[in-house]
Amino acid sequence: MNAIDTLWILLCAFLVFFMQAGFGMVEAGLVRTKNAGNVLMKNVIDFSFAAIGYFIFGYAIMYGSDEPLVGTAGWFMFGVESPLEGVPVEAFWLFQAVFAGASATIVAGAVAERMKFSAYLLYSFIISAFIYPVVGHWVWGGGWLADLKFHDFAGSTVVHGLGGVSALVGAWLLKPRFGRFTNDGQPRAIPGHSMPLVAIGVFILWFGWYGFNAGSTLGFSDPELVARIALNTTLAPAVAAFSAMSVSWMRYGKPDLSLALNGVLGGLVGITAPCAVVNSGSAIFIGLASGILVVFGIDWLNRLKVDDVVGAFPVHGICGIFGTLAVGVFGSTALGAPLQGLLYGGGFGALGIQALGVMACLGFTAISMFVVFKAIDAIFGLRVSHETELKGLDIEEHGMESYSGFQIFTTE
Amino acid sequence: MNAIDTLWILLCAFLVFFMQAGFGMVEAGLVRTKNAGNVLMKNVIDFSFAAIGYFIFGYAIMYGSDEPLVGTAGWFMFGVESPLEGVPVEAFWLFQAVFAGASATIVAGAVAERMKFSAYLLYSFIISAFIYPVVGHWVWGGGWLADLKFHDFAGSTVVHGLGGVSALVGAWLLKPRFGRFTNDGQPRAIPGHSMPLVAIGVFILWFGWYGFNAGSTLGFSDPELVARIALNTTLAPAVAAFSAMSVSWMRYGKPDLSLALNGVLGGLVGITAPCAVVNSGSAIFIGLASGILVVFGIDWLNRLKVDDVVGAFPVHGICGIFGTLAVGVFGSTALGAPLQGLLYGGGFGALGIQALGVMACLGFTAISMFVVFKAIDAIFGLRVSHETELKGLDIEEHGMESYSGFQIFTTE
Amino acid sequence: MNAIDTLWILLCAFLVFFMQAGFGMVEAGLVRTKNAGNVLMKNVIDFSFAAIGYFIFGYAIMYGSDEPLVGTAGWFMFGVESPLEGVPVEAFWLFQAVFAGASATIVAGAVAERMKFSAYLLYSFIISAFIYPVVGHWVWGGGWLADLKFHDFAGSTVVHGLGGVSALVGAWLLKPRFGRFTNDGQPRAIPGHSMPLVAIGVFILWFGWYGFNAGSTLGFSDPELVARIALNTTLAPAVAAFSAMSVSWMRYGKPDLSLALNGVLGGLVGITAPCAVVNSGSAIFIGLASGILVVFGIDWLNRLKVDDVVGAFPVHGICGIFGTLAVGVFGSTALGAPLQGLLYGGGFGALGIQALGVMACLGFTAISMFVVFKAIDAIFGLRVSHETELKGLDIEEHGMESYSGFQIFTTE
Amino acid sequence: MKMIIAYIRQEQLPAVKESLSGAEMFHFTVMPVLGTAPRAEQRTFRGVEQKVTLFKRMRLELVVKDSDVENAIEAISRGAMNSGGGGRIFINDVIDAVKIWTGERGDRAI
Amino acid sequence: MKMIIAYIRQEQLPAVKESLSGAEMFHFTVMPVLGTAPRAEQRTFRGVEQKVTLFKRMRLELVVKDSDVENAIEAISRGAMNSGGGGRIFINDVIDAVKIWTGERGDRAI
Amino acid sequence: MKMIIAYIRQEQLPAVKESLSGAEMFHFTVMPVLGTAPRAEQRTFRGVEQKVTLFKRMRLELVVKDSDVENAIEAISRGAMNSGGGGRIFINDVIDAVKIWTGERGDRAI
Ligand SMILES: Nc1ncnc2c1ncn2[C@@H]1O[C@H](COP(=O)(O)OP(=O)(O)O)[C@@H](O)[C@H]1O
Ligand SMILES: Nc1ncnc2c1ncn2[C@@H]1O[C@H](COP(=O)(O)OP(=O)(O)O)[C@@H](O)[C@H]1O
Ligand SMILES: Nc1ncnc2c1ncn2[C@@H]1O[C@H](COP(=O)(O)OP(=O)(O)O)[C@@H](O)[C@H]1O
Repeated sequence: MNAIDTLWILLCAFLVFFMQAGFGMVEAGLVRTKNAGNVLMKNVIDFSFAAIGYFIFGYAIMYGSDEPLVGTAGWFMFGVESPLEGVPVEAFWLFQAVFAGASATIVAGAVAERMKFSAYLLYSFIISAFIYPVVGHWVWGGGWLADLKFHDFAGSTVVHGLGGVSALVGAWLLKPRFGRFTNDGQPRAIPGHSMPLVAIGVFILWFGWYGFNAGSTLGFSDPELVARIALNTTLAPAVAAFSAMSVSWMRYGKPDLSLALNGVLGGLVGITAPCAVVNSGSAIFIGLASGILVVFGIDWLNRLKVDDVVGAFPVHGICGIFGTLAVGVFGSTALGAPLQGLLYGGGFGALGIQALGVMACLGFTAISMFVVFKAIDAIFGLRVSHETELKGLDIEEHGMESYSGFQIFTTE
Repeated sequence: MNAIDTLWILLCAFLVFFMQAGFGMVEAGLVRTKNAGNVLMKNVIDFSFAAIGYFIFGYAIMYGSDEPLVGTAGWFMFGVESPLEGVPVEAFWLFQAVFAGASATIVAGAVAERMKFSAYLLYSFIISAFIYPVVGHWVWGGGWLADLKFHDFAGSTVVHGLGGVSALVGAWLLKPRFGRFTNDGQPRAIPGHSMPLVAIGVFILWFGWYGFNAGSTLGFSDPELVARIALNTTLAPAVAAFSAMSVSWMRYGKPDLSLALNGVLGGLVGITAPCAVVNSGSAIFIGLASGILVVFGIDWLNRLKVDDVVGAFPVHGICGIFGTLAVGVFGSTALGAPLQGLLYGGGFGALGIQALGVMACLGFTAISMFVVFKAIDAIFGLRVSHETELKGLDIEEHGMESYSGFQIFTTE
Repeated sequence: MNAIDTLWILLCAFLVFFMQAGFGMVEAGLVRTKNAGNVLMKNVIDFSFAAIGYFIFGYAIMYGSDEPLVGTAGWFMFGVESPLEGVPVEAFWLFQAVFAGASATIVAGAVAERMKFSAYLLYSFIISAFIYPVVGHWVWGGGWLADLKFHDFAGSTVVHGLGGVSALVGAWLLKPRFGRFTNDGQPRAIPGHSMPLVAIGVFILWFGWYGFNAGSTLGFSDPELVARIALNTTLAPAVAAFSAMSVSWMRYGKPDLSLALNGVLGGLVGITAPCAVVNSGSAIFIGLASGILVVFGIDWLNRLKVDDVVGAFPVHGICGIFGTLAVGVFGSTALGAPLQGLLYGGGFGALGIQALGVMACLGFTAISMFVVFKAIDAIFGLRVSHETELKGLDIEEHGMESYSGFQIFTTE
Repeated sequence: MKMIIAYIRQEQLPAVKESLSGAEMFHFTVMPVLGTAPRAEQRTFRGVEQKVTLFKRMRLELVVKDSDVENAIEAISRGAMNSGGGGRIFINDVIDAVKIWTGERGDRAI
Repeated sequence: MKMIIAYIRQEQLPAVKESLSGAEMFHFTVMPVLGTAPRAEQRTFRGVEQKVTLFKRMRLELVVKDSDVENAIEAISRGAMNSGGGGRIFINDVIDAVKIWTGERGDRAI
Repeated sequence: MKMIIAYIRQEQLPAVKESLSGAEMFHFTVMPVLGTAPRAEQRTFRGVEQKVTLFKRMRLELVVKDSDVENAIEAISRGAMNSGGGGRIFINDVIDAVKIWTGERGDRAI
């Protein structure tokens, strides 16, 4: 049954590709009109760079050979063989490359409205050509974490945690947007310019996420498994939308649309690692917690005075960590988990391994991204000038307006 | 060939899931800027509630056991078995759950710009956890209408008729928006705020509808059948776009974009019941008639002074009824219809059964939804205050603007 | 393995159908607010007409029988048999019909903001019912170019070249929009009204293009081939985005978002013909060149004072021609090309055939479209009145505004 | 001639239009503006408080003959008042007027 | 100093800009507004009649020295007229002007 | 009473709001407008040059008592100036004012 495996992987890869549009729309919708084009440009080019970088370097590092730390063969995909029996390596590459793209583009939203385009270009090449593949290798490419039975099915940590932590490092180094905190340190809202864009983006992401999670089976030999994943990928975000909305309602007096939408994404990230090895009850719980974590995480960043425009760290980082740890709690060997989870009497072993994996992956990410951003800062500068920030990156960096003909305020 | 069946059902379920985005965009585009976020929030949460409600109660009622009236086993999906050989029940559940979501969200557009968010929450849980599953049980879950050979292949009545009639009851009980009719009862236009959103929504719906209709084969054992459905699902809406546009051109002097787009949806709804059992000539005719029905239906509601913001009843209700009856006329046993249609010499038998089924399903829907809306009205109140309506539900119910930074009129 | 072939063709057809939304959004985003609805209406109706016209006439002409010039049987799909073993003809029809739709809608963008709606209706029926099928017959329907081993795998020439050349003829005959060139012939920019719409459109197109190229295998018997196509369909546009952006940066001082997005489309068009028969290195080169060609092509039209609003000719025409010729250079018989390409020592033979095919197809297209447009001009007039152009086609032709409630300038 | 500039609530525009046409004043110009209010409004966006101090208002501009000023004030006031507030009217002097189409000047150009 | 307020058709703005710069008046301000017209327009949206009474206009504001008033009126009138209509100009008095950058006042600040 | 009309850069609005409230002037109206600048800006869109001559500005309208005029000018000037420019202020006379809610007239209605 090779044909159906390839067909499945390709279709899922197409779906994951489409998530790029989802990220672009969410990010564009949550910035101000004057920066919408810039964030879309970053989104387009980071996928472009992900495809190129993952073709030239990334695949080789991630899957080229199975040393514990990094792969070292298969540059430019030369001479690579498919790790999946009966599935062409091109199909496998594509499925992996769109993951690298997702990981890279998560950062765009966090650093939006102030990061230089040229700096972003360099960053995005580096993350998908080098950083992501290293972590990917450890977990999925036969590296040391794979050997330890660390389980991150579709990438709560590898893709989302990595993207989320990079987003945090970037947002922190870049400092908040002008006006985002008052002089005495109080957070001020800078509302996004288009809720319909955010909403369509979230739906596209959810749609694509079915490919992300259910395609990570890398084949269709076990329909039972794929169906369970699809079910969990529905329940967790559905519940998370509800829990994020409810928390926002209770805390802030009104149900907040953009938090409910962030909640959906948090639920999706949370279920990404455990989707294959937990039952639907656990998926509901993971969704519930993820939605709550997103809202509190956003609050927490405000208190830390980190300006993460779209909530990339709470969504991808916090829920990514949570989801990965959840494997150690809710994972069941009966469903295919490598180690029995806490809830099923496996003790703290699985949880320990999961925690170790998270720390290793995200520790490495944090340190290497810190170095990368600092280096870029030294070369190009990370941040646009104050004047560019005020006038908007669309005009200053691209010489255009995203909404020509509309009467718009460029200040609040 | 079980794997391919599951694969097909899952992919089609993903497509139907994506229709949620289509509904959201159509509804958002047809309301005013001041209510766009509210309708999107309703759209997100009704899917969330559909997934949860259908998981806890809905599936059990619809497919849990085959009593004539309601299923009574399988709450929380406990102990359920797949009704399809070789297809995991999780895949079957997902395909059914996204249908429940579609049914629920149809109402959001009709009652937009004035229904309270909290009331909507309650409504949407009830419809997908209880009302929809009951009707679904009758027709698809081994209930009494299934026994009578009532044929509604993909849900012209079960999904769309039910949604459309609920929309009508809701819109009627809620009364028109302020300013929608003059004091002397003349209708006044309240134009939607974004035609591009409506258009992308309609295309997403059409795209997803391929999954809706062609996935209702619940497998891929008969490629011939699936292909015929896909063909009919192309011809009917294509023709309906044209007929709706032409009628609007003739009646109102200019071809109306939003009516042409409504026409597409009408054509899709119309072909939903008969798509499997009619030939392409019949599909063309059904499309033609559906497009016309939509335009006249909208007119008719204006005359009744019912304010159905997006045309949910004409599209889903009227065309849903028409499509279901069309099975009794154009359905052919050679193509798999349970009874020969009028056109093929089957006499009025099939048509009679179809009419009975429509009356039973939609009668039940109308009565139960009337009770539900009345009860919600008594508890929470259905309608926002006059001031909220004037200022917009985005600000009043969610404390935000959907289009920050744009210069906007909140009145006409 | 027939079921999987049909499944693949149908899913790819759905994806190609969805490209219609992509075209609509790109076109809408690149025009001014006052014409957005009109271009969307054209987009909806041209698909409607493509489906109808291709059902009645088009399929018969293209695949009805294999005379060298035109097919002559199978009007209304009567009595047609599937050319693919084990795949129902309805599935094959659908896959072909959505291609016809793509070809037709390419023109809408080029002639936007000034072409009469009624004239557009007539044009769009003719191109998909007659012109496209004739060219399609020559290349894919067993016509004379097929006999000569002309290779255009998924339609760089048949679909995109044809659409692009029709766009050029249309834009040229219609003359530029008022204000597009100064009195002394200098081009003036008329910025599009919504970059997010353009971006989402391009992502939808790329997503759908996976179906376009990878579905043109017309089955899934060779997973290797499908995977290679998917890989090439990723690399070429990714590189083209980068090259178009870079060229715009170097020439105009700033990286231009809309050109980068056009670059993506150019890369997709360029790889469409050769996607099956070139390796990934060649795909990268083809992408690189396509991105550059798009930018220079747009420049060149400006110098010719042809007003192609969305860059349809540079994207679809120029890159279509380039991609088709690229088969003669980079095509390898080892990968399935009918003739060895220049690079593989095949000499100029393949290139010659490709050039001949391009000239024949696009020469025929240019002449017949010239006649068609001239005839329509004589009957209805092609162009709206000056006043309509100033006020906008949305108001004048459809009596509505696309963005009600927004404060908008209808002049610059 | 006087130019009457009124800042009203957007939702009262239809009522003002009606009362003006009742007073036989058919020519005016409106534009959406942002105006201050006695109290700021607290909103939250993504959990962050947002103090809104400028609110959507409609600015109405209406040039009338001196003799019509009080009528106009009266008509606008009648239409503009609702439960939440009323708005403000300012009266400026106009020196001359031109109707471009005919070239007419002064009172005849209003 | 006088403030010239002109309501013109949006599509005439380029022509008015040109004729103003021909008259060497380079500084002005424009804003899109909605204005009345002698006749309402009938549109239909989804089959429902919609009486449109306010139309897109451009409001031009231009402060000039007293001696330039007639030139400005003439220039605007020339650019604003098209087959459909012309528009309206009103002239108000300006008491003082400030150029913030230099602090200059009066005529020198225009 | 005087009406102070100021054209400032949009990004200075927060600063102007602050300096006005420092001067105890809490009521005003703003609207986004397009204004000329000494130099046109060259942009390119899809490789075509675009000469932008109108720039986003904010128009501020503020009616004050005669005695507050200089304070207001001073406050606006302070807030409006940035490295790129300052803006312009014009002062018109206001004949009368009406507070619709109370019907108050004149200085008490400001
Ligand atoms: N002194 C002033 N200068 C300029 N605009 C003013 C002044 N006072 C009030 N306004 C404008 O009038 C609007 C309505 O004012 P107000 O009388 O407070 O309204 P309401 O009675 O509706 O609360 C304000 O939002 C502001 O735009
Ligand atoms: N008395 C008035 N007060 C305020 N605005 C006016 C008045 N008369 C005309 N206008 C404005 O001038 C615009 C143009 O008026 P009009 O002379 O009728 O134009 P046209 O000649 O273009 O039809 C109107 O739309 C309105 O905005
Ligand atoms: N004579 C005038 N009439 C009307 N508006 C003017 C006039 N002069 C300047 N403006 C307005 O004031 C704005 C700011 O003018 P300017 O003093 O050039 O600003 P800056 O110092 O910020 O460059 C202009 O953009 C225009 O809108």
